Amino acid sequence: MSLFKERQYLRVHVDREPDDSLWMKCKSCGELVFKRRVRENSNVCPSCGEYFFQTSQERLESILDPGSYEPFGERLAANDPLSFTDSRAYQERVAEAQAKTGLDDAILIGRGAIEGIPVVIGVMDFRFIGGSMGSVVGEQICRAIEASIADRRGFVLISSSGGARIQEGMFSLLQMAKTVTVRRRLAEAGLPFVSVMTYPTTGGVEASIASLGDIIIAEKGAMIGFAGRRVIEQTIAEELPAHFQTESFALERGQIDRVVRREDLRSELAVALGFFVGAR
Amino acid sequence: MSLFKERQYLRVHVDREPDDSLWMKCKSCGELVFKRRVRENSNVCPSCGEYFFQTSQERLESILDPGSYEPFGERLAANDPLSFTDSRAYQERVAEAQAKTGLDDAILIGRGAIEGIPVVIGVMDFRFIGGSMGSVVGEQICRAIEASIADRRGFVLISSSGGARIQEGMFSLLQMAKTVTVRRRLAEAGLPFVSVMTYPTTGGVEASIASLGDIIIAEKGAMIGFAGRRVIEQTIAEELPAHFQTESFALERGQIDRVVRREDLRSELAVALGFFVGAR
Amino acid sequence: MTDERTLDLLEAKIEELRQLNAMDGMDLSKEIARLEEKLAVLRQDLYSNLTDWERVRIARHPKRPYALDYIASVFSDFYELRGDRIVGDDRALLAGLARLEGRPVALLAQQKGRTTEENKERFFGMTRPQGYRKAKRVMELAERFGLPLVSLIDTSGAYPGVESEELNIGGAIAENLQTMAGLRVPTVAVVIGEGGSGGALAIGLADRVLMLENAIYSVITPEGAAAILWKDKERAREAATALQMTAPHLLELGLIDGVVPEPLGGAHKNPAITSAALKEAVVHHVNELAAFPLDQLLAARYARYRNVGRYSARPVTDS
Amino acid sequence: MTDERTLDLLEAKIEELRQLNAMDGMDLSKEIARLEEKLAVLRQDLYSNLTDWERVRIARHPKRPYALDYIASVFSDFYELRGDRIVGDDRALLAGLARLEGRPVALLAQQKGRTTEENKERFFGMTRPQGYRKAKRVMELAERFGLPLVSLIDTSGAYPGVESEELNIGGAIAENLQTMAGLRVPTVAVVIGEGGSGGALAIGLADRVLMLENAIYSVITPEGAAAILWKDKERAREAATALQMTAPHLLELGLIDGVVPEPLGGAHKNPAITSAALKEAVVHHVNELAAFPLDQLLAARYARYRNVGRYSARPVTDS
Ligand SMILES: [Zn+2]
Ligand SMILES: [Zn+2]
Repeated sequence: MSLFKERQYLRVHVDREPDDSLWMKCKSCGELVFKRRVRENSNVCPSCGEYFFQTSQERLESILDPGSYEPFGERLAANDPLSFTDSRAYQERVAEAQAKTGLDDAILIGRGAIEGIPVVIGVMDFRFIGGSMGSVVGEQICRAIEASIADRRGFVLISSSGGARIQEGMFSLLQMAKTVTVRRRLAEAGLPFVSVMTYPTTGGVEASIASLGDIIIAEKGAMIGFAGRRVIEQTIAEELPAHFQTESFALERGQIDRVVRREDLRSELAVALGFFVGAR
Repeated sequence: MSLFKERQYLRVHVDREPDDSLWMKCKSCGELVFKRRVRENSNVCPSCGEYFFQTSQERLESILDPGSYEPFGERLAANDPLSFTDSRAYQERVAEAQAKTGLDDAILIGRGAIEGIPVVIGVMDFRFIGGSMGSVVGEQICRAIEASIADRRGFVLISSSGGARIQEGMFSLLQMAKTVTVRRRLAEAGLPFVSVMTYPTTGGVEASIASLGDIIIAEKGAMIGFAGRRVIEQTIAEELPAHFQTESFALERGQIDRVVRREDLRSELAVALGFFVGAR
Repeated sequence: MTDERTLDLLEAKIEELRQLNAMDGMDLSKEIARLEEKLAVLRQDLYSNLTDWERVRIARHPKRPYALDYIASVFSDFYELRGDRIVGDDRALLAGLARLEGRPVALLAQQKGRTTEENKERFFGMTRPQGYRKAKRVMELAERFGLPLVSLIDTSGAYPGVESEELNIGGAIAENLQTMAGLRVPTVAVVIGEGGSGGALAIGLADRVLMLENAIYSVITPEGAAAILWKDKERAREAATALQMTAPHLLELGLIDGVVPEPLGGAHKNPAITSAALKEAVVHHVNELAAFPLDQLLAARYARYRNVGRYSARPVTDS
Repeated sequence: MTDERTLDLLEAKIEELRQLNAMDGMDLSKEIARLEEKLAVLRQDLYSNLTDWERVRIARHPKRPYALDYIASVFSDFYELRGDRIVGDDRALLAGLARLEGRPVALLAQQKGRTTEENKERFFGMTRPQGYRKAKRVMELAERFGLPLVSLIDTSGAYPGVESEELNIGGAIAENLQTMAGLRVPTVAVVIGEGGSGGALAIGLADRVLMLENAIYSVITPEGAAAILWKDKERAREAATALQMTAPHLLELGLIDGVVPEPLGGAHKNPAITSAALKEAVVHHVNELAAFPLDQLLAARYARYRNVGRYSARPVTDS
C-alpha cells in the first residue's frame, strides 16, 4: 500500500537518485542490505543499526499510517523578495533544490494519522537548501497549525534545518516571529504540539518553533543547538566538548524530554499524542 | 515627631535596654558617637558606616514618613498547637521574646507612607525567635496583603528571618503555602509587592513569600539563601566560597534586582513604588 | 517488646520447618500452625502501636518502596518528561504523563536511589532547582491540557549544595508554591516516605494531601531539630515525637486529608498491597476532585491554605 | 568622493582659522564663512547618499552612542532590575523601569561596552540566556502592571559560547518570542545600532519596530553571510548590500514602521540631536499604541506577524 495517494500535484521522488539495484552496501558495517528492507526499517541499517539519511517523504512514510497522508491543497514556492544573488541567484538555488528533491520547499505538510490518531504533520527536509526556514516554510508551518486548530488535531513538527534562509534576509528572520505567534493559538486552543528534533535542528528554527513543543523529542543522532560549532569555536578559541550539541547533551542539559531511536518514533508519537486525545 | 502614634495596645521599646547614656562607642571604628545621631542614621555609624542591628521598630521609623504608621487593630500571639517543649517550653520562649522585644511575634505590620506614597508594610524582627515564621507571622503577612488589596496600596515586606518556626511543626511549614497563596491575589489585583531582604533571609521565608517580590531589594550586608551554611558544608564536605549567600552573591546569581545601602532604603522604596502609583 | 529482627528470625525458622515438613514424612503442620499464630500475635503487638520514632525508621527503611515501585502499579503508560528547559534534568524528581485507570494525568514523583550508583545520580533523593523547575513546567503543561496533577513526595529535603544556592533553589520552591496555589486543575499529593520540609511542600500544595500510614512529613528532620533545639543530635527520637510528624498525628491536627494504610510492619512487607491501597486512594480523590466545578475547586484550595495555622488574639494588657 | 577623515581635517583647519581670527586684529570672517559653506556641501555629498556598507560601518562605529547614552535623555528615573532569578545577571541586556515623559514604562536595552574592561563584562554586547530570561521576567512584570514595553536593540547577535548552549539559549529566545507575541501591553522596539539576528529579534517582536537611520537589522552579519554564501569573508560589503539590512531598505520592504533620523555622518556626530529624535519617535508610538483598546492592539500584532513573508502559489505543472 502506498503512503502517498496518487495526486498529480505532489510528485514525490522517494528515491533521490533513480537506481535500479535492489541492494545497497552499508557504509558502516559493509554488509550488502536489501534496499526495501532498509526503507521499511526507517532507513536504519538492518544489520548494524547505522542511520541513513531520511528524506521528508521517507519520514512521512515511516511515521504515518499507510494511506493516511493528505497534503494540503495549495502549493507554495519561494519568492525572491530581495532579488538575492550571491555566488548564484537565489532563484536558481530554489529551482535546483526543487528538481533535486521533488519538493516545493524545505517542508512537507499535511494531515495524516499515527496509529489511528489524527494529526497534522510537518516534516522539514535538510536537502532543500539546508532545510532553511524562509517565507514558504514559515507560512506552511502556520497553515499546518491553523489546520490543527480547525480540525482539533495535535500538531507534529519534525525539524531538520540549519536555521533561517539567509537569501530571504529579514523576511526569513521574521519567520521565527511568525511561527511562534501562530503557535500560541494552538496552546490557547488546548491542542498539543510535539516537536521532534533531528539532525540538525539549529539556528532560527531551534530558537523558535522547534523549542516550543509541549513535548520535545530528539531523534538519536540529532544535532541540537543555536549557534554553529564553528562560530562558537572562533568565539571561545577552545575545542568543544565531544558530545556538544548532541541529543544526549540536550537531554542532560534539560532541553528536551526524551531521546528515541528512529525505529521507535512512530510508536513514541502515538503514545505521546494519546495522552491528549479528547483533551479540552 | 514620633513615628508611633500613642496607642495603648502597641508598646514599642525602641531602645531594647534602657540606657541613660547619650553616647555609644562604635565597635567597628571605636569612635564615640551620639546615640540619637545613630538612630536618625538608620542605625549606621555616622563615623565609619558600620551597620548596627536594627529592630523592626527602628526599621519602621527609618523608612516610614513620620507619624504615618498605623498598626492593625487586632493583636495576635502564638498558640502552641503541638504543646511543644524542647530544652524549654515553646510558650516560655514566646513569652520571653515578647518581653525582650515588646512585640507580639516576629513581625510588625501596619499602614504607613513612604515619601507620601501609601503602603502596607510588614517588618520582621530577628530578635523574636530568629524572626521565624509561625502561624502568627503567616497570618499577619496575609492580613497585610489583604489590606493592600482593600486599600489598593503597594505591599512592602522587610524580611529578617531564619526560616520556619520549628516549634509549630507542620503548621509552620504550611505558612509558606499560606503566604504564597494570598500573595497571588495581590498580583491578580495589579498591586506591587516589594520584597526587601536583610540579614538574614533564609529557609522557609526565603523559599516562599520573600522570593516572590515584583521587585526584590537586598540590603547591603544581607544574608540570602535557602539552606544554612553548616548544613551545606556537611553535605558537600567542602569550604564555601567567601561571599556565598551574601547580597553580592545573590546579585551576581540573578536572584535579586538591587542592593541598597540601608541609608538609601527609604528613597529606594519610594522610587520603586512610584512606578506603580495609579497602576491598573 | 520483641523487636523486628527476632520476628524475622522466627519467621525464617517456621519456613525451615515447613520445608522439613514437605521433605520428610513427619507431620509438623499443627506445630507450624501454632507457631504462625504466635508470630502473628507478636507482629500485631510490635506493629500496631508503633512509636513515632519507629514510624520514622519505617519511612526511611532501605527496603521501603520508592516512587517508581508504585508508579508501575498505580498508573499505566508512565511517559517520562525530562528537563527544566534551562539548566538540566534532575533524576531525584521525575515528571511525566501517565494514566490513572485510563484517565490521563500529570505526575511528579520524588525518587530515591537504592544503590550507591543510583544515589549518586539521584542525589540521595534530594531535589535540586533543576527538579523544581521541571516540576513547574509539567504543572503548567497539566494546566494547559486540563490534566489532574498527582505528586508522590519522598525526600529528606531539597538538596543543600553550593550549586543549589547558585541556582536559587529558594526562588524555585517559592515559584512552585505560587504555581500550585492557582493551578487550574485538580491536585493530589501523597507523601509516600519522607516529606522533608520545603523540599517536599514544593510539590505538595494540593487540593488533597494524603500520607501513607508510616510516612512522615515535617518542617525539619528529627536530627535537625535535635541539633538546633536540644543542641544534641542524639535526641532525634524525642524531636520526632515533639514535632508530630507522623500520618496519624497530622490527620488529627487536620493538616492532611487521609492516611493510606500499610501492611503490618510497613509498606516494604507487602508492596503490592500498599500499592493497591495507594491506587484506591489516589483514584478516589482524583475522581472526587474532577467532579467539582473548577471555580469551587480553586475557592476550596484558597480557603484551605489561607486559613492554615493556629494563633490567638492577644488581649490588651497593661503589664 | 572626499572621505570622512579629510573633512575632519578641514573642519580642524577652519577652527584654527577661527582662533587666529579672534586673536589677531585681521578679519578672516568672510573667508571662514566661505570655507564653512564648502565644508557643509562636502559633508552633504558624503553623507546623504551613504552606501549600505557605510551604514554598516556607522552602525558599528566605536563612537556610536549605546543604549545607556540614550536612556538618560530619552527616559527619566531609569530604575534597573537585575537578574533572571535562575542563573545570573547579564550586563549586555539591561532591564528595568523608567519614565517616558512621566509615563511609567518597562525598558529592555542591549548595551555594548566601550572599554576592554567593559566589553569583558558585557560580552561585547552579545546577550546570553541569562539576559533573555531576565528580559522575559521584565516583560511579564510589564504585563502584570500594564506598563508599555520599550526595547532598545543593539547587538551583533546572541553570545555564541558553550555556556550559552548549555543554558539553552535557543529555547530562551523562543520563549521570549512567544511571550512578546501575546504580551498584553503596547510594545515598541527600536534598533539603535546593530540588530543581530535572533539575538535581536528576541526582544524585538513588537507592535512598532523602528530603526535609527544608520542602524542595521539582519538575519546574519555581512561577514557571516559572506563566509557561508560567497565562501569569502572579504565580500562582506557585497553581502551587506544583498541582504538589504539598512533602515531605508527595510522600511521600503515594509518590515519596519519608521526610521529615526540621525545627524549627517551618524548619531555619534551629535548624540543629543539623535536622542531628541529618538525620544520623539518613542513617545509618539507609545502614545499612539496606548490609545488603542488592548484587543485591537493584540489583533493588529497578530495580523502583522502572521502575515509576514513573501511567497507565491506554485502552479501545477507537468514538467
Ligand atoms: Zn550497517
Ligand atoms: Zn563606626
